[in-house]
Order: sequence, then C-alpha cells, then structure tokens
Amino acid sequence: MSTLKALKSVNGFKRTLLEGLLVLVVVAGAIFFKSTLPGGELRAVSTIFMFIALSQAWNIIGGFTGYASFGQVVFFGMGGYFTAAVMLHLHFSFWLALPLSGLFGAVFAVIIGQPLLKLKGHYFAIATLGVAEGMREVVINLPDITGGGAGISVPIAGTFAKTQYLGDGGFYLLFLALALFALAVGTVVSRNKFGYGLRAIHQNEDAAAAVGINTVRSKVMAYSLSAFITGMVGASYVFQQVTIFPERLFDVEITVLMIMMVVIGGSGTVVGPLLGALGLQFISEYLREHFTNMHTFILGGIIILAVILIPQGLVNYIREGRRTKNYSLLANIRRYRL
Amino acid sequence: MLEVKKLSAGYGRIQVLWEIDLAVGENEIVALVGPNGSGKTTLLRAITGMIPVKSGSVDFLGESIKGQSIEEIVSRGIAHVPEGRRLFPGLTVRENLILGAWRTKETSVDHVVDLFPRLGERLNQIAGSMSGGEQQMCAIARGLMSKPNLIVIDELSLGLAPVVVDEIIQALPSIAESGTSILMVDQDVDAALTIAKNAYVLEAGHCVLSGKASDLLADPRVQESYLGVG
Amino acid sequence: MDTFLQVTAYGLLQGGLLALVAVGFSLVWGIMNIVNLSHGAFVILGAYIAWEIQGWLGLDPFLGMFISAAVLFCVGYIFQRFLINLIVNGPVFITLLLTFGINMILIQGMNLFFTADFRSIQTSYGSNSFEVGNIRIPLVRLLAFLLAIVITFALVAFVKHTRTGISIMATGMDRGAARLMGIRARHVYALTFGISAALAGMAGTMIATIETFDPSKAGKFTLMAFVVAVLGGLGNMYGALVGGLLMGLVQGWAGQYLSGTWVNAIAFLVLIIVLVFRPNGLVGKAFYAARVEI
Amino acid sequence: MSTVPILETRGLGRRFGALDAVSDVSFSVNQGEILGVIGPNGAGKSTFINLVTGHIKPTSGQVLIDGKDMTGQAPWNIARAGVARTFQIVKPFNGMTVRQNIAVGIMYESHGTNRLSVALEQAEAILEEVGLGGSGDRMPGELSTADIRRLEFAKALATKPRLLLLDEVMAGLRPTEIEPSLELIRKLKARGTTVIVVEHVMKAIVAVSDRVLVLAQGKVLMQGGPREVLADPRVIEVYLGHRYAKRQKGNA
Repeated sequence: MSTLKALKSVNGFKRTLLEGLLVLVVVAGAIFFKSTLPGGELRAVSTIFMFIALSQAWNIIGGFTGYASFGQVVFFGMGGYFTAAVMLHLHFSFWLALPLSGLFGAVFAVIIGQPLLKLKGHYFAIATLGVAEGMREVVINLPDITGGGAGISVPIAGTFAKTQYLGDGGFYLLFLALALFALAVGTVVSRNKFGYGLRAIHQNEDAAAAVGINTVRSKVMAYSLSAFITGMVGASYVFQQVTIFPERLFDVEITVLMIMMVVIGGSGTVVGPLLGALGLQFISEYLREHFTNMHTFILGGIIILAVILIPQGLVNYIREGRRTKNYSLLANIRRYRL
Repeated sequence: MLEVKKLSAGYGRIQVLWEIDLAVGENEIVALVGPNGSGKTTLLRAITGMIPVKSGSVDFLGESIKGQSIEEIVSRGIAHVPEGRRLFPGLTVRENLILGAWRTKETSVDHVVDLFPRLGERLNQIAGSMSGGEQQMCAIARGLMSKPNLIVIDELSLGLAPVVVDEIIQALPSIAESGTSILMVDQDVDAALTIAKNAYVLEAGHCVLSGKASDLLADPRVQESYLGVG
Repeated sequence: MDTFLQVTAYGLLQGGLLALVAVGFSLVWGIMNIVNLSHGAFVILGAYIAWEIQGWLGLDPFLGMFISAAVLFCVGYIFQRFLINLIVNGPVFITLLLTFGINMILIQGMNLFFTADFRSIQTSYGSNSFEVGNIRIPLVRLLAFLLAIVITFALVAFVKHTRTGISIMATGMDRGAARLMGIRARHVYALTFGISAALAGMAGTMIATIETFDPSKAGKFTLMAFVVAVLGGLGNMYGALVGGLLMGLVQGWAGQYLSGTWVNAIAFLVLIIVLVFRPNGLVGKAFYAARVEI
Repeated sequence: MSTVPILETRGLGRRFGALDAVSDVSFSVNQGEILGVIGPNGAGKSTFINLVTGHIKPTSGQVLIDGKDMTGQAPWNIARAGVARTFQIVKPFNGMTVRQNIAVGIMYESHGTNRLSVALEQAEAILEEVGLGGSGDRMPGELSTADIRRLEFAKALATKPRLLLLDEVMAGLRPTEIEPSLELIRKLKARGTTVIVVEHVMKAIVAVSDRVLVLAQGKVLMQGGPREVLADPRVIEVYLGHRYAKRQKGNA
C-alpha cells in the first residue's frame, strides 16, 4: 500500500522510473530464487508465470474491450500444436517456432474475429467456446499432422531436436520472460491511444464510433494481440510438457482460469489480473496440498463468493472504495442483484 | 390518497428530482407536465419503487411506501402504465390483461373492455402486432384490470394520432369516477390540463408551478416552459 | 437404404435425448438470459439420484425420474433464489463464472459422494428392442424419445395456459413490466431455474438407463445443450426439440458416413454459422427479442 | 465560405418495420450556420441524427458531406470527415475520468496527437470551455445531470468538428444552466463551426439558430427563421395539442 501511495505522489517520468526499478527488483529476485528453489517448486512458480501471461492476454480482449472470450484456450491449443507440428515434422528450432506460434494464433484470431466480434454478450462467449471445442475436434481428426487423440511428442533430444530441452530452470526463465512481456504489453495498452479506444468500445460502441474509433478494426486487433500472447504461451507449455493431448491443450478449464484471475483481480487493469493470477494459483496449490480431495470443491466456493461479494474485482473494488470512501460489501452485492 | 413530500431521487449518484411535493386525492385526475428531461418519468418511477427514493416521503392510503419493492407497492393498489407502454409483446391482449390482474386473480376482462370496446375485438391478437393506439389502450386497460386505487400513466399520448388520443382521454373521467384516481404525464398539455383537476409543472427536476389545472391552462408560463416564448 | 433408415431412426431417437437435455437449458437462457454452465452437472446429479432411488427403494427409473426431478427442482430453486439472483444484472462473464463455480462444486461433490466410477441404471427391459420393418428400435431409447416430446408439449402447455406459466413468459419478455404487475420476479426466476433443473434431472435419469455416466460427463452435456439450444433458437418453445432432433440426425448420419469424430467438429461449425447468420436459431423468430430488464 | 453546403440530405428516410421513423427529409446546412431542429417527442429527431452520422443506415435517400456522398458510411468515417455528435441518452465512457473521456476523442481525431499525456493536457482547455474545469478527475457517474450533458458536449468538441450535431444537450437543464451552453454555441459559430441543434424545448433554439427545421412524424413540417417558425400555428399545434392551438388562435 505504501509503495502504491509513493507511486501516486510522484508523476510522469519519476513514476516510470520507480516502476522500472520495481520491475528490476522483482526480476532480480525471481532470477535469484531460481537457484534456490527445488525442481518441484520451480515448476509451480513457472505455472504461476504462465498464468500471469495468460491472464494479461485475456484481459486485453475481455477486460479492456469487454468481449468475454470463452474460448480463449483455442489460441493456446493452436499455438501449442503449431509448435509441436513444426518442431516434429519440419525440424524447426523452438526459438523460431515460438514467435511463429504467436503469429499463427494472431492470424487465426483475425480470421474468426471478423464475424465473431459482431456478436454481443453471451453469443460471443458461446461462439468462441464453439470455436475452441470445434478446433479440438479438428486436431483430433488430423492425426497425420497432430497425432490425433493419441497425442504428439516434441523432439527434445537427438538429431531431430534443433533445440534441447530447457529443463526446470530454463522453463522458469522462459515463462518469466513471457509473463514480463505480457505485463509490458498490458501496461502499454492500458496507457496508450489504442487501449483507451478499447475502453471506450467496452463502455459504448456507438459513442466510441462517434469520436472516430474504427470499432471493428480495434476489436479485431485487440483479439489478435491477445491471441498472439496466448499462442506463444501455448507453444512454451507444449515444449515444457513434451507430450501433449488435445483434451489438455483445448481444456475449457484453462480459459475459465484465465477469466477467473482477471475478474477476481479486477478486469481492465494491469495489476488486477496479476494479483488474480498470483492469488488464485497460490490458493489452488495450497488447497491441492492440504485438501487434496476437496480442492475443486473449495475453489468453486471461492469463485462463487468472490463473484458475489466483489463482482468488479479486487483492484476496482479498492479503487472505488478509495474514491467514494465506501467499502460496504452489502452495497457491492446490491449492484447486480435482482 | 397519494402524498409525496419533499421527494428527491435520481439514477445512481445523479440526482434528477429535487424536493417534489405532490398529492392525489380520491377520484381525482392529476396531470404532470413539463418538457423533456424535466423529471416527470423519474417521479413516476420513484413513486412505484422502480428507482430508489433518496429523501422525502411517499405515503399511499396513509401508509409509507418509501423504500418498498415494486411488487409490494403495486400490491397495495397502485398500477403503473410505464413509458413506452411495455406490453408483453409476444402475449395476446387477453394474456396481457390477465397479467394486469395478477394481484387480484381477476380473470374477467369485461370491465376494461367496456371502457375500450376496440380491445374486445382484439383479445386474441398478439399485443406486439397492434397499432400504437391500441397498444396504449391495452396498456391502460392492463393497469386497470386489478381495479387499483391509483393508476399512474406515463406519456399517455406519445406517438398517437389525435383522434386516438381523444378516444383515450375521453375514457379517463369515468375511470376516475369509478374509484381509480389518475396521475398522468402527457405531451398534449391542453388535453391533460382540460381533464385534470390539479396539475404540476416540472422543469429541470423542480416543481415550478402547481395548482388548479384550469388556472394553469390560462397561465402563459406553461407555454413558456415548452416554447421559451411568452 | 436399410442402413440409412436405421441410422436415421437412431439419430432421431438420440435427438430426443439431446432435446431433453437442452430444453431446460434453453428455458433458462431464454427467460433469464443466463447461460447455465452447471446444466450438465444437474443432468448427472439427476442420474445419481435416480440410481440411488433404484438402489434403496427398488423403484423403476421411469418412476424414480419424478423423485429425481422433484429433488432437483428444490436444488435449482435454492441456487437461483440465493445465489444466481444476486448477480443476474452483471456482465456476461460474471454469470458464466458463477454458474461455472456451481458446476465445480456439484461435480466435485458428486465425485466425493458417489466416487468417479462409471454407473448405469439396469432394468429388466433395458436391453429390449423391437423391429419395425428392418429397423431395430431399442425400447428405452424410444421411451426417452417419447418422453422428450411429451415434456416439450407439456412445457408449452404449462407456459401458455397456466397463470404461473404466463407469468414466466411475461417476466422473460419484460421483467420491469412484469414486476409492475406485481409478479415477484425473484420467485419467478427461481421457479424457472427449478423447472430447468427438474427437466435436467429427468434427462439424467433417461441417460442413466441408456448409457453409463460419471461426474466427468457433465461438461459434455452442457456443451450439447449449448449447441442444441442455439440451433433451435431461444426464440421458440419448440426450439430445443427441433434443435435436438436436427442435431441427432446430423450426428447419426455423419457418424455413419464420415470417418473419425469429424461429426463433432461439424456440429460446432454449424453452431458458429448459426450464431453468426441466424442468431435467433433455425426455427421461428425471436420470442424474447425485445427483452427489457429493470 | 464554400458554396457547397457542408451537409446536405436528399430524400433521407428510414423505415422500421411498418413505421416510417423518418421519411423524405431534404435540407442543407452551409458552413458556419446554426440550424435548429425541433419537433415533439417521437418526431424522428434522434433517428435523423443517427442517419446523418451513420449509426443507422438509411433505407432511402442520400447524405452528402462537403458535397461528397457519405450515405451508409461507418460512423467513424463520418466522424473523421469532421462531423461530431452528442447522444440524447448520454453515453459517457464510464470507468474513465472526465479528462480521459475527452482525451479519447482528441487522440482519435485525424490530425490529433497520439500521445496520451499530450491529449490529457489538451483536454483541460475543452473542459474549461464547456464549464467542467476542475472536474477532470471525477468519474462520469459522480456528475450532476447538467454536468453529464456538458461532458457529452465536450466529448464531441474533442474531435475538433467542423460540423457539430447536438442532440438535446440542454434537456433537463435549468434556464441558468442553459445560458452558458448557448454562449458556447455562439462561440463555436464565431470560429466557423457549423452547428445543428436538436432540441425539444425551443427556448434554446430561438436564441441561437439562424434557421429552424421543424420535424413532425418523421417529415419536415416547415423550415424558416426562428421567429417565423415559432409564430406558426402548426408548430404550436404539434407541441401543445390541437385544442391549445385553437384556443390561442381564438384569443389572438
């Protein structure tokens, strides 16, 4: 809280400097921890980094633009399968496959975004979900390229492997880099013309168009930017897992996790999804360890409570509270009540 | 019957009405006039609980109804014909009317068909497919189905042809005499002031004029509030 | 030709089952604009309840079905009244998340309570079938199919000809106006959700007599309900039935004449095309198109 | 002054189902003119604006801006051609401060800055101009009715329009609150901005308009100078009812 206040009190250049310092400290700390954490924990923290990146990606289309992409996992899955396919069949190096997977996702988003982003509300959510489920079926039915339901393995050693397996430490750094990249994109978008255009679209598309925002193009761009990041994360996940299956890579639960992190943390902000990803992953890991059987049960309960008590997300709740000097949860519940 | 005192209300944190006083007596017709955005609809909505009342009091039949839910207020005997009529477009006229009597479980539509004979021919027609005037009649009839003590009617003649307006307006006095007081908002200032006993003129959320309707009819300030010339 | 007829018959029968799964889902979406991600979990829960009833009381599933429906009605009513009603006016992802949270609790709850083993309800007539011409028709599937049709028509009759039914319709069309009539919207919403859950329970019981079930199948049924509801269109009371039969036929034919599971991919393609070009569904025009909520 | 009118419509119409919301509206506005558009509720005033700005596609007729056919163009293209508008049902960008609301328009104007910090600074002048100086850090939800209308006005000004369409920006305002808005419209005119003022209350219109167009039931009832229009019995009739008009005539 005190750092936040400190950030508030200074402006412009100084603020950027402070934030830069903060990032440096965190990165240095993260790299330092890499050498002290045991393998299992390294993997757990890598997963947190992965979800930080994913939640930031979803936040661009869902949080800023207000389009509930319920099939976001399609970009994760397609990015992942793209990497697996080109590394296996075309012997690409992972470092080439990684950005290409992002591009693959982005291009796909442009193609499906044109018709789908005309839909509103539930219809958009359902249609994107349909795309994700449909693409999973396509992947299952193209065994020559994707290995089908039997799964596919990325070459990680031997003559065909252009890139050697990165190991726990390597993936830790890779996901850290992706998280930082996603956070940087999120921060830039939240403060530039494009991001303000998206927020305007979120509030009212007619009014946004009336001030000269090409709403169609902006929405498609937001969707494809979000898909670019998601695709790269999917590619990295595939390389980390080595062998992958369509069910996992197109798992709707990955989408739900992204949305939960963004919504619970505070959609439309950069800090919110970050906190959401950290918090939810920690809680999830803790529950998995201490209440193995009840894990999803309790998590479900937490989602329900969070959505009912602070539907606008933690960060927005605190911001509004500071503005209005009113932190009443009861008033908060009334907001969407019948 | 209905007594509103120093009522303030609005949407969210935006205040629209400032300390409005208004009263409707038994068997009375009261008109509420004023230009667009002056808060007429907001006032009606605040009375029937569609938006929360910030301060002031709303008493109906001697009891406070402030802060109660729409359903509770309606069940005390106030019917509200909302702006834009808000018929159930996919249901038939008869179904719409029967829903109007939800509170009293009345199923006979005779007494409202007597008032608006045209509806009698259209009982089985889908409400959304009727003309604007017929829809407005249906909306008023729906409000009257439960034989309420008070009916509030928003934008009575909006978008209707003058002949139809006349037809509806002519039905109002007999409604009031039969025991349902009327609080109406209307564009057609003349029509409203001709049949009403008392009237209130709203401007920018404040009540700027009130009194006997016949007096207001002759008052140049009424025309001024609409046209800006006197 | 015989194969074609056989596949067609099977497709139609399967379609009836799909319609049964989707009809409640479609009702909730149409009336309250809530996409209930826990619908599949209600279906499975219905199956478990009927299975337990058969185990304890030895009651035939076609009777147990009604107890299952009654229990689920109460569960559904409570969920809507005390949870979902709190956020009905929220943005899309809020309602989606909430129902997904309910889904998680129900599924894990069933896993803990009933274990994740496959179950099915065995009956003495379960494997009976009869032949019409050269087409073989399994008895239980036919019963499920007939039930789907009866339920659809019963639902239409309920909604059109009872006071409560009309109040549900009216609330779906214009909630604010319905409240102005004195209709208690909170209760009507809870009632609608309860009915939807009860129908899911009946569908679950039918499914349990035809195939094996376990909690992990819930997601599949939710998705099916989606596709069928969208295909049929929310605008039509018969939408789920039409959508279900259509879906069943497509699945039947594609399963016969296409390799692999392309049929599923095609189903989703159709879903997207319908959403983009005919958002009101393939049949009928929008019933709730002019939805107003206050 | 160019001889080509900045905006011209030819037989513009829009049909919703069986209803002609607007039909056969032909008129033109010249650079620097203030045109008042009045009419009772339901006369099609808002639909008319939506047709010009591309928010609703016309079913008949043409919209010409600077003599160029812009019929059916997307709203953002109309906006970039220098046409700005306000909405009768105000549409602020909630979740942004008042200043940020303005900055959006500044950044998306064709020749505007792309930098947020610059746009936020420039926003200040516009806020001052409409009388929202000092409210820049507030959220739209915290503003009064009058201020939210001013914000709507300011959002339109942010795009530096050559033609401004104001849809009931003065509705619900008290006389004392209306005066500053009128002052601002006059100032815009002095700068060469063309303004179309759509109002239900004529008070505002009379004071500023060079010409007034009266719509009733989707059609042009008449056009002319403000005094001339106000004195016309047809106008009083559509506003206050036919009996009222008759009585006025009788008294006169």
